[in-house]
Parts: sequence; structure tokens; C-alpha cells
Amino acid sequence: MSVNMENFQRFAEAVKQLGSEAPACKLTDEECLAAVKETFARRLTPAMAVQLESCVHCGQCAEACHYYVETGDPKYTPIRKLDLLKRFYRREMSPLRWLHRLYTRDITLDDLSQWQELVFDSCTECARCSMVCPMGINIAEMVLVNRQALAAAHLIPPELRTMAQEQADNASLFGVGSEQFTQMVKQLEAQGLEVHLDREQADILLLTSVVDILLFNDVLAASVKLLNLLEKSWTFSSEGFEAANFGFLSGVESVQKAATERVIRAARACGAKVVIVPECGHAYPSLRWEAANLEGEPLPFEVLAISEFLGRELKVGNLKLKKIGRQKKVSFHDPCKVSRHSGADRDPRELLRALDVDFREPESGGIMNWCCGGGAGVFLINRAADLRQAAFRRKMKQFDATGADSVVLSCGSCRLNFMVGAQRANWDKGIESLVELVAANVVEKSPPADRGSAIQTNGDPS
Amino acid sequence: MTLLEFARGPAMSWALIILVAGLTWRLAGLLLLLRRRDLSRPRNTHTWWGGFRTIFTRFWPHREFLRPTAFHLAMGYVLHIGLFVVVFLFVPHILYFKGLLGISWPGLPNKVVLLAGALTLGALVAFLVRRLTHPVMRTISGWDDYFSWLVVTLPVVTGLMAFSHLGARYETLLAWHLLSVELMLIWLPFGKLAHAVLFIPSRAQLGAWFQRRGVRA
Amino acid sequence: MKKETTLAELLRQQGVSRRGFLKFCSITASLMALPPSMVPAIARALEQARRPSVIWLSFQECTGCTESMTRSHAPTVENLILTAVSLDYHHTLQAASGSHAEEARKVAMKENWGKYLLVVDGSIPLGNPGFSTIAGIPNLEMLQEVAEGAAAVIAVGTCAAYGGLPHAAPNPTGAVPVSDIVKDKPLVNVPGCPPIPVVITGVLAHFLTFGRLPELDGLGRPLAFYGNSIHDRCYRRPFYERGQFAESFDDEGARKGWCLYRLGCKGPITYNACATTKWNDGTSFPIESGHGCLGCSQPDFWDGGGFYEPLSRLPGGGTAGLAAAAGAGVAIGLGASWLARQRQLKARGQAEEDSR
Amino acid sequence: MMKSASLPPVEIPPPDTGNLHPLLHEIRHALARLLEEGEPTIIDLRALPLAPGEERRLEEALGEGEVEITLQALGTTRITETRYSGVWRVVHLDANGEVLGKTIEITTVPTLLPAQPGEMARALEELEGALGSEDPGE
Repeated sequence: MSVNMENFQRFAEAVKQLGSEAPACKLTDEECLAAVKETFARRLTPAMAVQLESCVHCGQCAEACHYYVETGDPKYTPIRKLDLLKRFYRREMSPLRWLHRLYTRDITLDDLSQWQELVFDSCTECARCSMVCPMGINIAEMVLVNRQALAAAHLIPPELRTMAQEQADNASLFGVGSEQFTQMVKQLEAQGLEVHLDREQADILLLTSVVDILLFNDVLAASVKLLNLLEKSWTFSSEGFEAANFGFLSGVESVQKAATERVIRAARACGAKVVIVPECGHAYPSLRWEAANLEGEPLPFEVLAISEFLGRELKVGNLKLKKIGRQKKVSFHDPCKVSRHSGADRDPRELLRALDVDFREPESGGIMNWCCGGGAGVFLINRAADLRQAAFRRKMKQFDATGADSVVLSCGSCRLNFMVGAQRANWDKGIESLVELVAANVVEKSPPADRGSAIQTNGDPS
Repeated sequence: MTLLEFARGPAMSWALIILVAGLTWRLAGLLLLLRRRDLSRPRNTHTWWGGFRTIFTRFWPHREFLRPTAFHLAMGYVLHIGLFVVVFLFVPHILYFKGLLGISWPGLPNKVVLLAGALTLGALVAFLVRRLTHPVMRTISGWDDYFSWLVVTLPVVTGLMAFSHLGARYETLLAWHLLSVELMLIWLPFGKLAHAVLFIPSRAQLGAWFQRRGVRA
Repeated sequence: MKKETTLAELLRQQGVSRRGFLKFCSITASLMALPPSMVPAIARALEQARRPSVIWLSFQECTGCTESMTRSHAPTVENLILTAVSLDYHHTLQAASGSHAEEARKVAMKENWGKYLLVVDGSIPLGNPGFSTIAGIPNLEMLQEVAEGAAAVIAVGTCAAYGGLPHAAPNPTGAVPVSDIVKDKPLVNVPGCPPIPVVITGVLAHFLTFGRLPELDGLGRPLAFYGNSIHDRCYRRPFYERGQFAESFDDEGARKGWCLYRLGCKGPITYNACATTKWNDGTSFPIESGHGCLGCSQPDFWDGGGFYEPLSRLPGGGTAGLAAAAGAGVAIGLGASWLARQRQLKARGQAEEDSR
Repeated sequence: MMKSASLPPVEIPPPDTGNLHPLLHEIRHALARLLEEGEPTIIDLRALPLAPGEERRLEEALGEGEVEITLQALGTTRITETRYSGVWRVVHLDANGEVLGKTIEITTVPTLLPAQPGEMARALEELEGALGSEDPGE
């Protein structure tokens, strides 16, 4: 479970160059503003409206935000990030708009560029603020609407613009397209793994992400190993392999839809009943919660995060794990999008418990976890590097307090952010993947009689 | 017509009319916006239960937020309980509600109400100081926040003045008190004071959203 | 001339000793709510005081005010004060009647032009001059004529002070208080239905003592008597503070003498001296007898809601008004959101077109 | 229908305006002032709201002293010393015995008591007149 550090550095370099490849904005100022407002009008729901109406400006959301807490800069107050939407709503959609117009400023172009930083660079849509808000305002969900509005005005950070454009134009990310993926599959097969690609019929469609292809090959290998071991009927699809969705991250709805549709097509093609999302935070809600609505109909398959899938297999007794022992002190970092956004926070813990490691639950973990600081594409935004690093201090404090030797993660971009953060801060905690850890400690099927004593039965629900 | 007669008669009638019209206007205005049926597969189906539960669970913060929100929690409770006691458990107020609604309930001795009023005022002052000095609150505050503060504080101050016959003749103080209450009633539907009712649908929306995703908000 | 005798001389002539005079001064001070330390000054002033001529006009009234003053038992201080003035015209009390009475008024006015006191009880109808006349003279005309030569005017009773019962809605006679007619003379209102007798005489005593009218509140009432509310001076106030209220006139609270606020007592907004001066020669006052204050010394007390409605029960908009308001609110709100929805539909249509 | 017989016996607790205690304190301060500075004080009881029972309790608190005087001037006035020397109770009545006024005087001699100069002068005249009319006879 190592990462090729050379690849890692090359990847980091590539990220630094991302911005220079960004396509230029072709809209006039008026068109920008109109596009923003049109998106707001289109995306607004009664739920958002009622929540925009109810804010009492108490500022408690700031206390939940890693960016505010670590910098103390009030501009990062989460609710303030909704100001564009809030002002548009108050002036043009609210029942009391005729009154609000008297004292609510209209959105200006300056505001748009100022808020670009607030909704992209300094918000990971982690939704921790939604957990503290006494009025129950779903700030993260509305930040997404702000991102979509700015995206409609071509006003997203250059790095994300490049990524979205690439995913739209070539169905690739960082140059990894169908062809590169097929090569990756061959590499895996060369390692002696049985990899299914483009099978006509399979119960499970396994997705991967560009990060796993470029950097975390071992995670990819581990997933394949586990699926084979569990004797599942599964396949990769060379057309729909990418779980990452930069349309979703950057708010470009057309790209989001196109990326989603590739996966759905692939799943339909093989008749998959389950689509497994790899260790990639945003990919999960993108497929689990967004896809059906973009598609306009319920999905014909179930969407599971790989941790969720493994947890389920553990529970029914298919997956047997070796006891690692208490000498291994680990903690777990919940990906916001999988735990807090999607309620899949228990499975990783079940897996770690089955591995019988010394699990140290961090203070404010689970659905209350602090974001790594790099989610929702923030990791790719170069100008946000220092802010990200500031937020990462919170993670270091949080895990230092647990006394664990390593942090287990189940999200590739969290892991990247941890690695960069740890490198900058000379933080010495281990950073490892949950899937890799599980795959490394799985009980192989044969021969059952000899190794009976090693079979872990704790995970069995009976 | 004296000031008191104005305050007791037409001003109160109109304030109530504006209160009701404004609130129904604001709430009804949220109904017809386009809804999107969520087609994703829910983790939990009883979303209404999550919504209902969250209306109540948000009265107290999650353990993790207890310390960072201690000020708001403490002062918020003093303010809201104080207002509740003063508004609903002061005997003359109960008589007013009896006249308006036809129902009555037992009140508290004036000394207790007076103490609650003083604590309420203290909490209001604490909130104002915090709003003026805390960087976050200062940044996100607008005139609605300060005006709404004033509109809530005035009835408390004039109420305490009328109660202790301080500053002017009783009927003048009573008129001021009534007028300030009427100002509050008139402003309530239009500014942030409407959170008095909006907190319910707002919390419920979040609770339902999270419930659908299998998260206890 | 008899009218030029001083009050001290007059009392002495009636066999009142110096001690009696001092006692009178002491009681007068108490009447005027002046501190006892003022007694020597009052004594000096009264020794020099001349008997003023008083003309008393009664318009739309019930004679209750006159009754209130004259029902006191024999030689009370109130009566002494009345003795101290020369009541030259009072059509209810004077022996003379008809043209003789009017003649007496004319003579008194002529002899004391610019110096006499005018006391009025009852309101003045502006609707039709025939609604109320004395000796065929409409009230308005008589008031204007007599007020012209008066040194000061005292409006006795709520009718004269604020219009009172005749002025109550719908005010069929167009009744107005004295203050609406007499604008250019010192005027003092002594409201009450009826006013406390010692308050009437207290004002007279003040005029006698100091030659001018006492200090007034915003409603033209002497502060000495109307400076505190009934509630402020009420012996049942502690029950109010403790939240102990009688709920009906025959419950335990009523029998225990608890606060009558809930039974409609208007004490908190009524300014009068009842709670300290009391009625019927100092026997008691309404609250002491178990009935709430009606607020009779306040303007428009007849129209201020029911006597048994608690003060805090306000004449609200009524359920019909509130229902209409709710309906209007819903209509505007739905209209607003319908318009917003059109905007959304347009934006969605636009987006679909763009994506095509 | 009213079963007045079945009503429980009414027990009226002494209502309390809270004025009694401060009043006694005021008297104490006035007495101290009289002793130290010779300054008398008169307190008008009519200006104070007292509950029905409180006046009686005031009477009890002040008690009875050595002196009891009845004046006949414009009706009866009764002056009684309380158990506290220098504190007098003055009650003015009219001819019918109705109370016109009540004061507490804190002084050495109540103001109404001393003979009045004007009256003494007149008395002297009268006395001289009476003696003068006798003189020629002797």
C-alpha cells in the first residue's frame, strides 16, 4: 500500500499547470449577470426559499467551518457565502420582494468575482455548518447552486474550468481517457489479477477514479482483489469507468449530466444491479443523489460506496477479515460527502472493528467530522493552497489528540489533501486507504480447514 | 383620542391585521415555487419523521458544537424563555390573550415576571454587544438585525417602565408599551423576527433532507 | 360692603376662634394636598383674602356634581369654603327664580366684572341651541356671555371638563366640554362623575388662598388631586403585585379583598384622589367597597370599552377582520409566488433551449 | 340558589400597602430631628393611602401617652400624646363628629394648643372691660 512518490510529485506539478490551460470566458458582463440570475431562478426550490427566509444572522455556522475556525477571518462565515443567492432571492423571488428591494443591493460583477473565492476556494460543501445551524439552513446545498450560477457565467476558478472542459470534450481527466484506462487494466492483469472489462453481463459495475488510476493503483488493485474474492459477477466499463464528476464539482450542469450519463449507460449495458463508487468523496453523492434527478427517472441500479459495499458483505458474513491486533492504532477520517452527506458513516467503523485494530474515534468524528479542507475541488485550486493548509491544521490537531499512529481514509482526494498537507507540515502520521487495509487483511478462501482459527467471525451478524 | 386610546384601539387592530396578513403573505408566497421531486433512491423513506424530529433536536446543539456556541445557547435560552415568561405568564398579558383568543391560563407572580423581564433585557443587551463586537456577527449583520433588535427591545423596556411606573405617567408608559408591541407585531412578518414561525419549516426541510440520506441531523 | 370683608373676619363673625381658623387652615392645606408646613402661609393668605363672587352655571348635567358637594353633612369645611365665597348665582340652589335669578346674575357680573369665578357643570350642546336652555337662553350663549367677564373658569364634573355622558358616542346633542368654548380664560377641570366634593372646594380654597388656579396636568386637572393614579394609591395594590386577583365578584379572591384588575378596574389609568380622600365623608371608595374603578375622571370613559372588561383586554380587530387579513395575505402571497414560478419556468425553458 | 350558609367563614388577611413601616420610620427620624435641631414635623395622614386595617395597627403601634386634650374650635379636635413623648396624634372632627383630618405632630407642644396673641389681646380687652365695669361700683 504504497504510493509512487514520483507519480505523486508529477501529479502535483500537473495540478499547478492546470490553470494555464483554462478556456477563456466569452460572455459580456450583462450576459454573466443574466446567466447567474437565470441559474438561481431555475435552481431555487421551496426548501431553499424557506431556509433563505429564516436566517437570523447568529453567525454560529462560522464555528463549524474549518476555514473560519483556523483563520478567524469572518468573510468565511458559511451563511455569507450564500449572499449572492440570498440577495437575488430577496430582490426577485421572495414573497416580500417588493419590500426587500428597498434595502437589498442588486448583484454586481464585482460581487461575482468576490464570491467566486468564497464559494469555490473557501467552501468544500462539507455541510458541517448545516449541522450547527439553529434554523436548519442547508448551506452546503445552496453553495452548490451558487457554484452552478457562477459556472453559468463562466466564472469558476481556472483549474476547475480546465477539468470540466476536459471531461466535456474528451471524456477524460488529466489525460486519462478510455484508452489510458484500458492500459491500466492491462497493467493490473500483468500483476496477476483477474480483471473484467466490458463484460456483457455483470451484477456489479465497478467504477474507479482518475486519482486511483494515476496514483493509487493499489486501491484499484485492492478493489479488484476483493470483488474477485467475494466471487461477485462484476465488470469495469471502458466507456463508463470514471466516478469523478467535475461537472458536479465545478457546477457545470451539462458536464455533470454527460459524466453521469456515461456511467448510467455503462451500467445499463451490462445490466448491473449495483454500481460501486470507489474511494472518491464527491463521486458518491453525484451518483447516489444527483444522477437520478439529472436523468429524470429513478436509476435501475443501486449505488454503493466501496466502503458501504464491503461493510454490507462483512455484515452478511461473506467478507472475513483477519485480526490485525491492538498494536495498530488507527483513526478514521470520514469523507464529508459519504458520511455527513450520505449517511454511510457506520460501515468503515464496522470494518475497522472487524480488523480488531485499536480504533481511536476522533473528537467530532463521523457525521460531525471536520473536512480535510480540500474537498469539492478545492484541492485543485492553486491559489487556495495556504487556506487549505490552514484548515488542515484542524485535522492534525484532531488526529494528534487521538494518539493514533495512522489515519485511515476512504476518499482519494481527502487522501491527496492529507498527503500534501502532511508533507508541508512534516506531519508524521500514517495515511492509508481503507480498501487497501481491508484487502491486505482479508481471509483468503482456501484452505479452510488449516486456517480456521484465523477466520474472523466477529463481523458475522449472527 | 388620547395616545392610549389610539394604542389600545385602532393601532392594535391594525397591528394584528398587518401581522396576520404579513405572515400569511410570506408563508403562502413560498408555496408555489417549483418543486423537484427527488428521484434518487432514499436511504430512509419516512422523511417526514426526520423533519419532525429535527424541529425539536435543533433546540439543543450537537455535543461537538456545545462549546463554540455556548454564548448563543445560554443567551438565546435566557432571551427566549424570558420573553416567553414575560409575554405569556404575566397576568395582564394573559387577560389580553383571553380577550383575543377566549382562553386563559394561570400566571406567575409579578416579581418572577419582573426578574424574567430584567434577564431578557440583559440578554438583549448582551446580544447587541456581541453583534457589534464579534467579527463574524458584525460582518453578517444588516439593518434588519439592528432594527429587529430595537423592535424587540422597546416593548421589553417600555414594559418594564410601565410595570415600575418609571419615567412618565402610567397611561403614557402603557401607551408607549402598546405602541412598541404593535411596532413589533407589524415588523414581525417582514423581517427576521419571522423566524418565530419560519424555524419550523426551515428545520423540517433540513431534517427531511438528511433523513432521506440516512443522517441524523 | 359685605363682599369686601376678609375670610378671617367672616369666620370670626360666625364665632370661629383663632384656633378654629388655624384648624381650618390646616384642613385646607390637607385638602389642597399641600404639606402641613404650608399652614402658616395659608393662614396669612386667608387672613387677607377677599370673598370672591361665584357664578355657577349648569348645562347638560344631572345635578350630581351639585349634589355631591351639598350632600356633605352640616358645617363641614367644604361648606365653610362655600360660605367663604359669595355664590351669587346657582339656579338649582338659589332661592330666587325666573327673571329675578337672571337679574341677580347680571348684577353680580356687573359688580364684579373681571373678578368673579365662573363654575360650570354640564356640557354644552352645539347641535341645536334649543337642546338645553336656561330662561330661554341657549347654554352656549350664556357661557360665552358669563365667561367674558370671569377671572377664571372651573369646569366641575366630567361633562363640563371632557363632555362626559352627553358626549358619549353617538353624541346626539353635539355636546362639547367648556374647554372647547372658553379659550382665553384660565380654566381648570375638576372631572369626576361626580367629582370628590373636597376636590371642588379644594380648588376654590386654592383660588381663595393664592388668588390663582392651582398647577394643572396635561388634561387641565389640578395636579394636587389628580397627580396619582387610583392604582398607585390603592390599598389593594400589593395584591396586584403578588398576582392575586378576584376573578368574579363573589369568589374567594373578592371576599379576601384581592385586586379587581381582572374585573375591569380602570384604576391604573385613572387619575383622581378617591383612594386617599375617599367618599362619603372619608368612609371608603369604590374599590374598598369591592367594585373596580370606572375611570370616571378620564376623558371618554363611557366609550373606553366595558366597565367589566380588564384594561389589558383590547378592542381588537375582531375575528372577521383577522380572517379578512389572512385571506388577503394568502392571496398576495400566492400571487407573488405564482409570479416567481413563472420566472422559474421561463428560466428552465431558457436552459433547455440553450442545452439543445 | 345562593347557599350563603354553606360558604366558608371569610377570613380577611390584613391587607398591606407597605406604608405603615416607612411611616413609623419617618416618625422616628422626625423625633430625632426635633431632639437634635428643635425642628418640628407634621405628617398629614390623609396624604397616605392606608388600608382599612392599617390605620388601626398604626394606632396600636403608637399607643397612648400621658396627655389627652380636647379642643372645641370649629368642631372638636382631639390631641393625644402617644406612648412616645413628643409624638402627638391630632384628629380634627366636625360638629357631627365626622373626621375632617388626621395628623401626627412631632413637636414639644402641638401647634393648636398655645394661646393665640390676637385672642389674648382680645381677652385682655375683655377682662379689662369686665374689671372696668366693676370698678365704679366699688
